[in-house]
Amino acid sequence: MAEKLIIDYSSSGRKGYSLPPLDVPDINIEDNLESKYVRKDLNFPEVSEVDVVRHYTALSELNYGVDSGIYPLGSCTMKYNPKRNEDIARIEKLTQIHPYQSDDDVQGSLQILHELKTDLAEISGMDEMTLQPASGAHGEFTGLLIIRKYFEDKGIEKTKVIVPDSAHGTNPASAVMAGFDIVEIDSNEQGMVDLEKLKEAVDDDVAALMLTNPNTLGIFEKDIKEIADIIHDVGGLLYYDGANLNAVMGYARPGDMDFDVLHLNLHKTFSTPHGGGGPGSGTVGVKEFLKPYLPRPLLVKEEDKYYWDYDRPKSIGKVHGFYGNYGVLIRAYSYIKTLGYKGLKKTTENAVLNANYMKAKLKEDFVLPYEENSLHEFVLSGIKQKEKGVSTLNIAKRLLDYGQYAPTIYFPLVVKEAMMIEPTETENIETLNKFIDTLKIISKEIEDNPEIVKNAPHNTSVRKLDEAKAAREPDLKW
Amino acid sequence: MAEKLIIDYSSSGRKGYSLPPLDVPDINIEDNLESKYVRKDLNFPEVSEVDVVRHYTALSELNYGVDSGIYPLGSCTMKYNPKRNEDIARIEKLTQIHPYQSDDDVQGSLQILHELKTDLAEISGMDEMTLQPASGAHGEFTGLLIIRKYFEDKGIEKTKVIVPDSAHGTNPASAVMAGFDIVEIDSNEQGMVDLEKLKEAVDDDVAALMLTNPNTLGIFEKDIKEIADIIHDVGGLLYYDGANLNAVMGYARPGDMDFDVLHLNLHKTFSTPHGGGGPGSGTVGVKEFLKPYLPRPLLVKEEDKYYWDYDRPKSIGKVHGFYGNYGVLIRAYSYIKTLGYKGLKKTTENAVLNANYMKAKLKEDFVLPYEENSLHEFVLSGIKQKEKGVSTLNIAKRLLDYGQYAPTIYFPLVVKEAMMIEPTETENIETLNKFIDTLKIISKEIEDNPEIVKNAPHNTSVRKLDEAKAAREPDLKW
Amino acid sequence: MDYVSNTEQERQQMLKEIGVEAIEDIFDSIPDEVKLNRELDVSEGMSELELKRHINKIADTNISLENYTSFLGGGAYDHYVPSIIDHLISRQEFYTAYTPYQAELSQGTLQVVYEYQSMISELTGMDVANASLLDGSSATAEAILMASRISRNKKVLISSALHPSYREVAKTYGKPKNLDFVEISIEDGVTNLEELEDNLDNDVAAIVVQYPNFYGSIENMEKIKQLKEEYKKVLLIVVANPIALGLLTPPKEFGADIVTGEGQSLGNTINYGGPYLGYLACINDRKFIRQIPGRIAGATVDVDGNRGYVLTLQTREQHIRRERATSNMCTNEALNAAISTIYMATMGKKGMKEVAEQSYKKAHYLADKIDELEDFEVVNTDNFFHEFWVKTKLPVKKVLSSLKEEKILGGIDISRFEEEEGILISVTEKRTKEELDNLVRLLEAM
Amino acid sequence: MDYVSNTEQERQQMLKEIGVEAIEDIFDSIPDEVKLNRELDVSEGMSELELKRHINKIADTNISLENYTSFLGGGAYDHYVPSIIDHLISRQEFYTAYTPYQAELSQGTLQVVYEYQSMISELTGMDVANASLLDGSSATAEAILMASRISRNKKVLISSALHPSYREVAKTYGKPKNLDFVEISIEDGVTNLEELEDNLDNDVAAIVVQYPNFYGSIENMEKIKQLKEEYKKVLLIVVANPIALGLLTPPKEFGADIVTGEGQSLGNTINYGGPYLGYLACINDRKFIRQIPGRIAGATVDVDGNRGYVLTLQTREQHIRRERATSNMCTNEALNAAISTIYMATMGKKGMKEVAEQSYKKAHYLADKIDELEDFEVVNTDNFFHEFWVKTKLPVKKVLSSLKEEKILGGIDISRFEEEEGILISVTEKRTKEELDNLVRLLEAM
Ligand SMILES: Cc1ncc(COP(=O)(O)O)c(C=O)c1O
Ligand SMILES: Cc1ncc(COP(=O)(O)O)c(C=O)c1O
Repeated sequence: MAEKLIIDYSSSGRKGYSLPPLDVPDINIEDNLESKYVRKDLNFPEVSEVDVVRHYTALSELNYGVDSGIYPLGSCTMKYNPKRNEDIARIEKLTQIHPYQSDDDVQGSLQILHELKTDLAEISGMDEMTLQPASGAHGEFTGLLIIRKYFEDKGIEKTKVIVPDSAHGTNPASAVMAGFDIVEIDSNEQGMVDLEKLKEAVDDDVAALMLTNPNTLGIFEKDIKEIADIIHDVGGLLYYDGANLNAVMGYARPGDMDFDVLHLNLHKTFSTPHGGGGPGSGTVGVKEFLKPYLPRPLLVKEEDKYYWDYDRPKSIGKVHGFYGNYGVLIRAYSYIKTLGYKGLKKTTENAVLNANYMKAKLKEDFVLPYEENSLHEFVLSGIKQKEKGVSTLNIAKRLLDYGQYAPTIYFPLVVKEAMMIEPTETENIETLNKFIDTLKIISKEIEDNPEIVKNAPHNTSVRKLDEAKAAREPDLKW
Repeated sequence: MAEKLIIDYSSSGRKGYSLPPLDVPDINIEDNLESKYVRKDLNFPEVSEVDVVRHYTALSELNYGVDSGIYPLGSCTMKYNPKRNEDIARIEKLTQIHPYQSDDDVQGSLQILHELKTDLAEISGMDEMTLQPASGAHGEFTGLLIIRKYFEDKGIEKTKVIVPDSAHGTNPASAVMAGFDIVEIDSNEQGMVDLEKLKEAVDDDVAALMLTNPNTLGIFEKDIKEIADIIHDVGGLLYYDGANLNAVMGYARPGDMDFDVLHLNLHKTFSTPHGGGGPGSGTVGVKEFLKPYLPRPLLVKEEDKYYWDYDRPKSIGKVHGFYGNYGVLIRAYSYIKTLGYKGLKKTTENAVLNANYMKAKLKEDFVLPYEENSLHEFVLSGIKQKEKGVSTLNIAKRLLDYGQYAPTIYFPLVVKEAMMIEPTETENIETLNKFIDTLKIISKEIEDNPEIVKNAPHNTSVRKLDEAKAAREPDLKW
Repeated sequence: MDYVSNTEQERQQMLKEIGVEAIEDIFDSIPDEVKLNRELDVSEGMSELELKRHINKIADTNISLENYTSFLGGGAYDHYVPSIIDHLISRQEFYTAYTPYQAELSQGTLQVVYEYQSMISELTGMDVANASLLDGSSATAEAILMASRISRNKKVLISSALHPSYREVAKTYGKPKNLDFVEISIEDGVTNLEELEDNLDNDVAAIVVQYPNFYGSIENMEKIKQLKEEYKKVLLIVVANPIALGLLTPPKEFGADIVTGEGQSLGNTINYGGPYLGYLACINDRKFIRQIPGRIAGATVDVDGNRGYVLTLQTREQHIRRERATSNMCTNEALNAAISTIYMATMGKKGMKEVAEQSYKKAHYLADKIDELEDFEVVNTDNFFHEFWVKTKLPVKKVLSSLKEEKILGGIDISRFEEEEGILISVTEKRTKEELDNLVRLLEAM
Repeated sequence: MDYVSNTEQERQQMLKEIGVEAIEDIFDSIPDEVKLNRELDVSEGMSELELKRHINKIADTNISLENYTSFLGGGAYDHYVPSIIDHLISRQEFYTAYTPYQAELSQGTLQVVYEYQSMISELTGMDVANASLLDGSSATAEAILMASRISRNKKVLISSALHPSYREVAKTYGKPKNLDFVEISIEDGVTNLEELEDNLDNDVAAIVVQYPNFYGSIENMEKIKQLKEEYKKVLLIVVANPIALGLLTPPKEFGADIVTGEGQSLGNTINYGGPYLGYLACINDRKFIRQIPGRIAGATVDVDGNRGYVLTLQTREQHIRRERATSNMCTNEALNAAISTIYMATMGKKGMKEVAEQSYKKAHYLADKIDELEDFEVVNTDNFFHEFWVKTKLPVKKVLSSLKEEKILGGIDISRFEEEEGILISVTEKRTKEELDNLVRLLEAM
């Protein structure tokens, strides 16, 4: 099952590429270039085309994708990636364009981008969007820089960003990158923002509160308006982490919840493929008053002409070398145009239905720490199983043995032995039942034969890997 | 591992397709069409797009392709299928053309087809080619019809076709379809045509001898000129089965061996993918005197214009609804243009080198019934292993356990417990060694633990399948 | 550029193992008299970049359906092909595999064939289908040969409304077997059933009709069924467009013994006529099943009792029976059958119907409008499926070439088959009302 | 059209299990005051066919490199992309997978990252590389932040010959950390090293130079190395085009502590600027490794002692360290890194060199010809790699627009960055002599 490294296929003199012969008069490079600048050797593989194809095909077989089955990673929204979007993102008239072509050359692409940002603004209830950020975290950073710049511009000094303890790690990390200090506040017993604690934490130094709604427990912060007031009352702004937008499309809009800035993860809600960890897109939306601070250039439409506006004196500046992850944006556009407003709403409904169905079925077997209504995802705790000596990590690995991917584990941090499950709307009742049944089987195994779970996985191409050794004795290249 | 049937995923009301809404005024079809012509129901699956994608992805994982590893099926020439050819065969300007567009509309495609047939004629040493036949067997049938028609035209009655006992099954089957009687002749001790027996078999009724050269043992019929004379002397013609052309490209041409008619399997020598059993292409070449009999239409070039010539009164008629397997022809063109004359010759050299290397390494472990110089393939016999109660079939199945495909077995019929091995030029010394080593391991297993071989396969998604039951109790649909 | 992996050094090492000095030595077994003593007159090889440029340049001279609106049909139909199909059949495990000789490592291909056979059987109403034949025309020819073997008769009554090329191929195949083809003429775009009746007797091997026929018309299948039933030995072969069967009653209900035809319309790109696939299905009768040409997959169990699939009933085939095989079929159109399988699964119960109905409705909308035009007349106004025969007082070639200037491929000039005149217009669900109205407007202005 | 699988009946069944009447009930937890009580103002959905037509129609209004000859570079290069890459990364197991959280079921992705890190290390001459960052500009910014953390300094000497957008992004990132950017001016297309020297002191966190720089020039790296070595705490960050490193001496040999840049040129399509990938590599020093932003894969063993790969050194990362993380990096550019890995493997030792050399030779051929023209002058005639700076007496906008009429995208108008004037011309191995001569001919005729 193991596949050796590509370098181990190397055989001196083998070639996997072909280039046209040089058609200009040949020159001796060292006549031009001082020899100290001429590379002496490069220890790269020498392999044939067949070698490359077989090697990476073999590696692919050691992976699991959405087309392999359910991928219930909570917070990750691993929905089906439509094949048509892949085709569209490969239309040569869309891909074979250079970022420094004039705007006139690429009106088609600009139209697509403009329609996309208009739709995203409408879906999220914001007034203007930038498409530049290339990931969710990049979007957070951009959003927080906008907040920072806004206060700077107004001459107000603000140093803190409040983050709930259930927040994703990127939230505090982004805030720190944007130069803020973090104030973490505990959730209340229902897993929501504790209003009293929030009030205590809030003061004039607070630039922003970062929130995702529904939060990482899948629970809608019902006091959102009051929360917004608390922040706005001290002159702070509300930042929305859009990772969970799949829970509310067509039902509620962050903009209407009084959020001032947000990012959307197009690689979650809008079905663009994760690529094994990227590329993504973290488009950022703002309310009108923050528009001047958006990264430059901003895409503008004027009388049926589209152009990039660089003349934005209050802008935070660029956050990306060009315009963002264009290829991802094209896919998201294709997705929204396919679904339309009805499909978007139906998507949310079924994402929520699927999650609630699973929760109803699984709460007998696992502890459900927060009974609240949850929307598109929910968090179980493995503490009952832990008492038998079986950790959530063990359960996750055992799921792999049954040919299914595991949920997000040990996140959010507020739940012990957390298993965060998000099925998405593209799963159907059979795949949900299969996953539910597998967890029930494992739960039974923990009663009857905990060792088999503790020593999982057994059927994967490698068994449990030694992460400690990896960190202790780093082996990071061949 | 098992994957259920697509119909078993069906759930009433599910949909996997989308169509634009009807934009002409709707009508009630039964107002136009008598109700007895209106279908009452269709028990087809009702599944979602995700269901379809996952199901066929799962099925693909139960298969083995050339990108999975060595595929040493003798006579099948399972070489690497270049990815660039797949891209080229999907260029919309080439694929989105209708067979009844005028020749003027499709000059580009006709140019490609014409260059292809010119190259194929040169490579095989023939004077004219038809691209119509869609498989090797189809080519044989077409070629034999040409022979038949030729004699008919000349007013000569000929009823027999001679076929060596080592010939592929399609040879006699095609000859019978073309209305001939079969005379089978035995091979001599060197695995070649027995000249004496041939002379005995030949008489005025012989329309043709069908031969592949090198023959299915991989051995070049060195007396080919004499054989040709024997046949030509009684007014018969020589038919060349081109399945083994990979052994001689650039070294020898069937045309120069005095063959009058041949077919080429583009899905073997010319690298077009097998698709799990098709499509293929069995282009037929003839010497000048047989040109009038080729299927119509024939592709003609006149002053830089290409057209289909239908006005061919002596033609055998059409053998295909349109012009043949165009998509396959495009790939073969792409292959030949990539390789050029040097690459073609190098291909043959390395195909032959690889086969001879394997033969040298394996003849210690298995009986080599014909010691003769063989070219691109060779045939081993499992009789020694059979004495231990292990059949060639068992050995083949055991190979699967080691993640490698098996050779062609029990063919040619002249070798007992035959294993016919053809590595092709796209394998390298490591993949050859791996296969050799595996056969040696199995050979050792047969000594030490024959049961493990007899009960193979063990590691495949299903174990040995009951073919007798399949034939006895046919279950041919759900 | 070539695809040889081994390096010069590796080649030397291998030669040593073989025990020869040079590669040329191995070719010594080829006598000098037949050795080629020059290089092949084939061009120099090309790098990938040159190749793509070279071919794209040639391809650009084609006029393609990408930017022309097509009303061409005649056995090759421009239906919508869902994206997912190419993604799935582009998995190397499918498209680079050989015929599933080692069933245990080919369950993917085999199960796809089984599903294909199941859906073809359901669509045609028949009991057994094979794994595919080379195309619609050769499948028709094979069906006729099969019928002749079953009935032990040589006379074949073949409708002149069967696709002209299919008739030609059938004759090519039938000739060596001395089949006697009687072509039944057409009247108003359908087979003349009186003439058919007149020619029917117990020496007839088969009646062959197309459904819908070449001109798009739906034959009087009920009458054909009646006629056929009067002669016990006579088989009825129906050549059917599988897309039409989403709407039309399956041939089995009209007494078909063998249903065959072209599977292209089930998800295969138009591709200038190939690769397509012939399908063939028949009734559940041992005599028939033993005579089926080509491969068949069947379900069975493995040694542990688990379900699996194999190629079966192989004693009909050339690799076992050689000259006594039912056909010489070896390589078929497996990947095209996989395409059609995925198409049928994707469209499903509702989609198959909707494609057929939309094609029908749009074609009828267009035909009605054209029929109203002064210079044009639709021969088969009422009884066609999605293709119809237009006669015109204007010169057909001029009509079509003026349309081409407007980027419309207006239909097939029927005179190309040297039997009838007029234009054969095909309409699929892909044509929009705008395109149909535009065609009418242009015809009107001629 | 949507991608929901469940049918209405299944939904009802599920609602019953949940114990609610209607789906809307579950949304009751959303207070009315924030509920949207209208439909979203987004268009109606589209079928696949409509979608493809819609987008193709829009796309057709683009002018693309398909039929225009491009001399545009400036950080996005039109190198040849071998066919096999898209075939391989189109395997769903690669492109639809998530970040490899469950290593045992993600060995494919993890091993690809390990191979990527290995080849990036080799190419740059460095010891450790990460799994990718968001693009070249943000990677440069991250490298600067990293250098500042390591040196605990805030002053950054940044060459004005670094890509203007990279400088802008670096400043965006640096501002919240109060980094003090000193821009070193350029002279004849290279960094003014005297000015650099004048600004160097022990408060400097890093010197940042590009190799080759924005104008295509190869900086005097040896001199930079000398300068840098005089100050122990100062780090050298080299922003390098990895394609150039097929020919040029790796930055490590010139004292680079961190090498970073844009990986697009390694097999990624031009795609209007994204998705691309930032790479980052550094020396083998614990202080450095602890400060690397983003993910890193490492080799380890499983419980049976078999080799396998995991994400490692995660205590640098946000999901573990939250506000104390080295960066907020989460999603990176994994698939682009996979593309670059396959590209590097395919090109291999020889191909990497040949691409670089051909690009070099063709660019120099063109520059020499242009330099001979009366109205044009090449600023950096000798010391550039595959991109050069042309000054002209003619109005640049007019020159470029006349070329566009001839289907040539003649280069970047440098004035778009509001610092310098002229045209930046880039030549890759894809440009043919014919195209180069044609450009010269047209410029001459202006
Ligand atoms: C709640 C939440 N916020 C932010 C992020 C960060 O998004 P990205 O990975 O695109 O940087 C994630 C992604 O895992 C998330 O789940
Ligand atoms: C020697 C030989 N002849 C003929 C054929 C028949 O070719 P096809 O399968 O294309 O009909 C084959 C294919 O297996 C063969 O190996």
